[in-house]
Amino acid sequence: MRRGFVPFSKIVIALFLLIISQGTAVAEQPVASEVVAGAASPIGQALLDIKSEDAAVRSAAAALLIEKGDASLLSALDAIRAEADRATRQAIKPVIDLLKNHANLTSDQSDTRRSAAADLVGTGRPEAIVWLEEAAAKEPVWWVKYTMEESAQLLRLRAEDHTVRVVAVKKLGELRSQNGLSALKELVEAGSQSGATDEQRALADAAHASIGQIDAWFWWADAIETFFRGISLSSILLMMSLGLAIVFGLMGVINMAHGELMMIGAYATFVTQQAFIAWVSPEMFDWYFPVALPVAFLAAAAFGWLLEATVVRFLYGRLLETLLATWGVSLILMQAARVYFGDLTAVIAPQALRGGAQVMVGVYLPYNRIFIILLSIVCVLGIYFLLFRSNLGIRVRSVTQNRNMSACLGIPTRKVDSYTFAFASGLAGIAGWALTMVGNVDPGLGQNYIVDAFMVVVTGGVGKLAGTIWASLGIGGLNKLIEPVTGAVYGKVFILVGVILFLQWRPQGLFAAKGRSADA
Amino acid sequence: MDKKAPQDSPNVKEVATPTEQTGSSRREFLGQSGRVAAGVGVAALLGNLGQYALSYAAGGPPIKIGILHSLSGTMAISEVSLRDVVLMAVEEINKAGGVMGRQVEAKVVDPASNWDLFAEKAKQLLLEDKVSVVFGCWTSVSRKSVLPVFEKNNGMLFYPVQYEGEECSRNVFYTGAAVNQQAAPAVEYLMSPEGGGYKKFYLLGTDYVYPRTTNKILRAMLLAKGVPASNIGEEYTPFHHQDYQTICGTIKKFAAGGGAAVISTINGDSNVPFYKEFGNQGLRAEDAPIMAFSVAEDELRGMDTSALVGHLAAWNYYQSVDTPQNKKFVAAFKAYCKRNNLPDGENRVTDDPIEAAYFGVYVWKQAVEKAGSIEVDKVRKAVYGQKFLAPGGQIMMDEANQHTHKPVLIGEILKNGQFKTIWRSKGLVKPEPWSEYTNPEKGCDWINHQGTYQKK
Amino acid sequence: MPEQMVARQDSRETLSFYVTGLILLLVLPLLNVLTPEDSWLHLSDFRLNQFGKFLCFAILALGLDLIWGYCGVLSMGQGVFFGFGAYCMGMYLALQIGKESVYGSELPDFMVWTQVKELPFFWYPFKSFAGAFLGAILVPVLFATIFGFLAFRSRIKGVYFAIITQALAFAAWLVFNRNETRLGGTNGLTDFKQLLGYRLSDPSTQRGLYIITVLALGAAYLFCRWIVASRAGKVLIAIRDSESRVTFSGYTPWMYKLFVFVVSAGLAGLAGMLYVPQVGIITPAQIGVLPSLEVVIWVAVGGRGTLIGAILGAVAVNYGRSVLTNYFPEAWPFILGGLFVVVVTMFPDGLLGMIRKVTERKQTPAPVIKAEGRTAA
Amino acid sequence: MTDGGLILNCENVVMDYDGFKALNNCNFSVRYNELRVVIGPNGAGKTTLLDVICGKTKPTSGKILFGKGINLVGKNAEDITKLGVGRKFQAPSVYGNLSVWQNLDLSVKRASKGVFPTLIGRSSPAERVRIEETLETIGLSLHAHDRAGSLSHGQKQWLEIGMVILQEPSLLLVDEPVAGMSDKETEQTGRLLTSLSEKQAIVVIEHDMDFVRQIAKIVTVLAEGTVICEGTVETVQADDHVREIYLGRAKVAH
Repeated sequence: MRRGFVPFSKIVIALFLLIISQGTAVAEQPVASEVVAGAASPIGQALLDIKSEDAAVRSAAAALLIEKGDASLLSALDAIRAEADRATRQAIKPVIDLLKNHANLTSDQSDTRRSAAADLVGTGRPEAIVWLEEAAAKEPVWWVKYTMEESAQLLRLRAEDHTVRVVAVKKLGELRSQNGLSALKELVEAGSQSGATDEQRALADAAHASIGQIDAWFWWADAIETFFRGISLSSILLMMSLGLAIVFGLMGVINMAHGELMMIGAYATFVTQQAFIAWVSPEMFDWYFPVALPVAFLAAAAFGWLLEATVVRFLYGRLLETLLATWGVSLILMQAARVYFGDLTAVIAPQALRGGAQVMVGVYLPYNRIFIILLSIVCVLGIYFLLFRSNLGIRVRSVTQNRNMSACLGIPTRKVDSYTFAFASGLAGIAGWALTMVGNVDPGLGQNYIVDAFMVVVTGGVGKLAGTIWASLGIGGLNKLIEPVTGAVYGKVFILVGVILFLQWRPQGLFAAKGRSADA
Repeated sequence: MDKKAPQDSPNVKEVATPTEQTGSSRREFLGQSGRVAAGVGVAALLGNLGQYALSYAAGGPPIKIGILHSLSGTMAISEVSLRDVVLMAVEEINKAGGVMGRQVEAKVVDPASNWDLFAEKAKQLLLEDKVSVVFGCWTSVSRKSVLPVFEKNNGMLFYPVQYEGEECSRNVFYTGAAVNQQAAPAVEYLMSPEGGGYKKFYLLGTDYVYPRTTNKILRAMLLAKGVPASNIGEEYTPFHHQDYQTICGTIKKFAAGGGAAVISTINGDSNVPFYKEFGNQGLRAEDAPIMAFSVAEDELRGMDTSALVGHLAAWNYYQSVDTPQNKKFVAAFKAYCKRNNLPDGENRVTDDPIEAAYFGVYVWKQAVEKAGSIEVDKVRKAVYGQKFLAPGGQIMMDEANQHTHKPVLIGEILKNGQFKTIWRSKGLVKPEPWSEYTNPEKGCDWINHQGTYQKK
Repeated sequence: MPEQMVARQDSRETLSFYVTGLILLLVLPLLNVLTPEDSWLHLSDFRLNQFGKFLCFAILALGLDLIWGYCGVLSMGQGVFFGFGAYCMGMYLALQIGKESVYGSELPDFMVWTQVKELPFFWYPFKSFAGAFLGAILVPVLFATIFGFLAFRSRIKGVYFAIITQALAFAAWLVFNRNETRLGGTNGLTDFKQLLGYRLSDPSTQRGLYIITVLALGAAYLFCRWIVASRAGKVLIAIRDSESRVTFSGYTPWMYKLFVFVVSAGLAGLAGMLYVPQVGIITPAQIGVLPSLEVVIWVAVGGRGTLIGAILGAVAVNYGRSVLTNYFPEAWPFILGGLFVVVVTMFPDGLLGMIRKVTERKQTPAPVIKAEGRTAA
Repeated sequence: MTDGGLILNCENVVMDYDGFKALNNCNFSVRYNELRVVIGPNGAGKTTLLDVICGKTKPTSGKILFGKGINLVGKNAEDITKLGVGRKFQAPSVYGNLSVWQNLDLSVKRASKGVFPTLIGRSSPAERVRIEETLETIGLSLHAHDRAGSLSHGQKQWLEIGMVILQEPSLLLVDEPVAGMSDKETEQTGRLLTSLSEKQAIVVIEHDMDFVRQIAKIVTVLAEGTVICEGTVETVQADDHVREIYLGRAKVAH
């Protein structure tokens, strides 16, 4: 609709749009009233004036539009802006902002309502206070309501009336408004100057108290968010290390290609997504993600099975050699991905995993992180049941403990080996699947994490699920605790040094497998 | 021992090179413990065979040029497109009759994203292959590593990527933007009422020379424009950093109260996790837009753009630029990729560095034709003041400082991975390798001075 | 008779050492200097320089071979020690640039753009060549001593040690990439002009450096051979075969491991020191996980547990890379990875082992570690 | 043998592996120049006992006094070796990539086995003679320059014994020396051990009762981590408790 207008002359557009804004009856017969309607209504005049060369005329027109206009003017204004010069665009911007956000306050999307409420503060117009308060009264979602109330108080802060401002300052304190912090600080500063009036001093005192309230609250909010970040990083580390730990602990194989198995999982997710784009209707698109889970698992598992059958099986018992050979494999896999998939490939997050949940004022937890935390818990439980509560698990563990005896008892050790390896590889595939939600899919995906994952396994001790869990919690948590102080890089270096020193104390890791076989 | 300028008689060279290579490999064969080098020798022989085939297929006395872009390793993601577009330009030129009636033969080498290898490969191109010009490099570090090689051997490099400035080499032509042609106007735009009148700036970058220097200049500029130091944040992350939780938390605090923008010089694969985390932590383009200098269409092609929509970037060219020559260029590039079975074929896009790499080849061609020679010193003089109707519009090589006059465009990221131009500089912006904010006393001039000089 | 065979093998190795040394030391430089540039015999400055680089890598490989091939301890952090040596020399060279730099400042360029106003204190020793020379050897040695002491004493061994050293390489890479370390960040150090007054751009300087590298490699080889032939060398092999037996013979294995680790670090430092002036740049890219692992590939391909094999592997793989990346740039990682997998799974003794198998099939099967006669001492 | 002094005295040694007590309040002592044989069913803790003495594993609690009252608990294996405890493992443990000669040469008792003395050190003529003699003793003279890895199983056992002999320990711990040997080799080993016991104390773990009878004067029976019986072969074989343990485990002693 809007595009259609662009080629017409400016006057025609303005008139045409004016008619629309005036009401439905006239709008249905646009051609007839072309010239007449022109200067008749003040709004129509303002729409013309806003393009004036004269700055005063422009601002007067803008003021009128803000006062009298409503959302129906938006399309007209947008059309004007598309053609306008810089001065007009600047004049028109606050008008559009205000009108658009006013309209958006009643949108049926809660995010849009919230954005509108936040953006209204930027316009600085007192008219918006009433709108916000009206909207807040009707608002069902609490954090949208919170934003509306906060925005209203922020606008009140700029009021002329002293008492209104004091109340606003107090309210902001009660709301724990982080957005109000900078404004409140300005008030404190203004009040502490030598020439400050009594009113300013009173405001400053109130603001000071509110800042205290807000700061105290945000110390806690920070702590909670840091804790969450630690858990989130830990869960990612755990997802990666699980497969690695199984292969290392149960089979005595260091799989340097584990990261690339993750990469395969991620690419499998990508391929599934492309298949959905090609063959499935767009509204079903988000289903690609759950579908990709088994695809990623199977793809990585199949590859792991192949790897075991062609390379690893010749190297059992030669730990260092497995490390080297699998590293060669990882090099090949990375380059294969680079050659085959070319550049960066993106996985689009399903709607449900975008954004986050605001659990309390100032604490915002992204859905994708929550999802990965839950997934890692599910994986741990799954592995626990599979290894310790199922028939297959008993076989795996018996082969681990005494290969020859197991063979004598009729357990097909070769098969158990390849299944275990394939299963651990599949786990890597799942980790890759989940990681597409936080990072990108590229050939270097595995390399970004592999060193960290090994740190976890080494710290945790070989062959102990609990060790892996505690080690990832410790390393992830510590990392996020240190990072705000030292920055990302030194945080990482610190962790690495910490791991080396830790191994001084416990060379076999947190949960060393004790027993006669341990020091063989 | 004597350094010889690249010779202007390639017919002799062409015949000589293969034998020379065989000879040298034979000697190196001896040089190793003889009984074991068989495998290596075979490899060298294979290589020489390839070269024979190449040189005889061309049939005439071609002009050799070098292409020095990583085709493997981490930078391949960006650099492969530049190789493709340079080869495309070479193909176009050859179809149209070549340069001065001679065909152009491109020698492609792979420095594999390894900076030390960049230096070695540059040496090889200049000393072994004796190419008359090299098109290459992406990261500042790769340029810095080949710079001594080019200066030592008087080579010529066309460098197509926006960079941090503070460099004035006689042997490099910079077809990408200097800081005053990209970063500085972008920040000025953000500060203007039209751009949103932002007052706080969070400078976030990958930790290497381009972001560091750019942010140094931007900080000086912001301070000069009256932004208090407390309203400027600065943070660097390593290459391939993936976890932006903490940083986004900091930005959230920084941006509380509004009026804050993020100036991102994050490079490469860190962008996706950063933008994702940014959106997921409840930050929106309207609250705090991210203005990026290293995110172009080619990178967006591989990203989930949903998290990026509404954020900004500053470049000198977008694929969406509406000129007839750009439409032709985009179509030609897609067709070229499809015809040569390159990954993604016709889904490939063009972007600023691709355009800069492309017109660099033509600028060189025009200069060679003007000079009537491929000698580096003559060509260099001819490049100065050279004009070319590039896909993005007319560009001009500076009269003295080896950089390019270009327009500046601010774009908003759209869902389809393209940019909508929301602001455009009036005319071309003159390049200033030495920023007026950090080095007001310095200038770069190879006509009236010897490179970097002190202004009075 | 085995002893005859040993003698033959020994003399053959010595012979090939002298022949190779002669070719490297005299023939190649002479081919570079004496032959006209268009002769087929001519060896260009570029090739000679490139060969010099390979030989630096060979010294690095020797060090790794000593600890991995002989002692069975896989260090995946050799790149770090190489980097230390290289940076020490690089810092000296960077200070020698002086006013010739882009910014015309006494300070290295990168300090100007990272706004460092004064030379950091730890740069001072590198104002003198002697300081740089000593630093290039001692810094890696000292670091290896501390790290090795911590690691070996607490009996971190085998694959744990490999992973820890890999983490070390990763950490070092991260740190060297930071600009705050005042070592040039990602860009590293480059644009060197002169060494002890000789212009680095001068072909004769490069030739001199090449000859020094050959001599250093020869010395390193003889040094390693001396270690390997000594009783301590036998203890190293013994540790690889059965560490607990060594303990119960009254030796302290971790001391030996520490010793050989430190020696290999010193060799890596030496290699790094020689590398920088010839290549003209040092960046953190030479330090990380990947370059450290590449050293392992060279040794594995050449044949671990034989000194000649390490040298051979380093030169062959690097030469192969240099040739192959010209023609099949995208295939190189496939070749490298494939080579590695095949060598590790099928030819644990590398190229040299293969060759020995072929040439000595008619005679008695020879051990890779050659037996030492009673009189050989 | 007549010397009444104890070279080794283990008091209340406990070795606890996560609840499983491989040694449970074990008291065990050996006199100078005694040849002692330890027998016991599988899992009785025989090998663990040797491990604990030679420092391979650290006991959970208890005291191990050696020679003139030196407590071995908490000492490193190499230090214990230097004090004069030699150990031969059950599975032959030799350096497969070194020649037989080198294997022996490394084991010779020397003043210092530190890195630098070893680096410069050369074998003295006296040491060579000793190695020759040992080669003679263990019957490997003809194989002196073969790779140890290429020897047969029995030869490896012998080689390891030779290596331990050259260490000149005052207490020699031998774990199943004749496993996998032919009758003739077994007998030779027995003679060797007997002759060695003239100069040093030896503790042998063995299952082969014929062999035990050949060499043993006093036998110690270990079960479930404690000594249950000690005495001559006859006494031990007559002991009901011992019979019960072996029979109870369905394993008949000879």
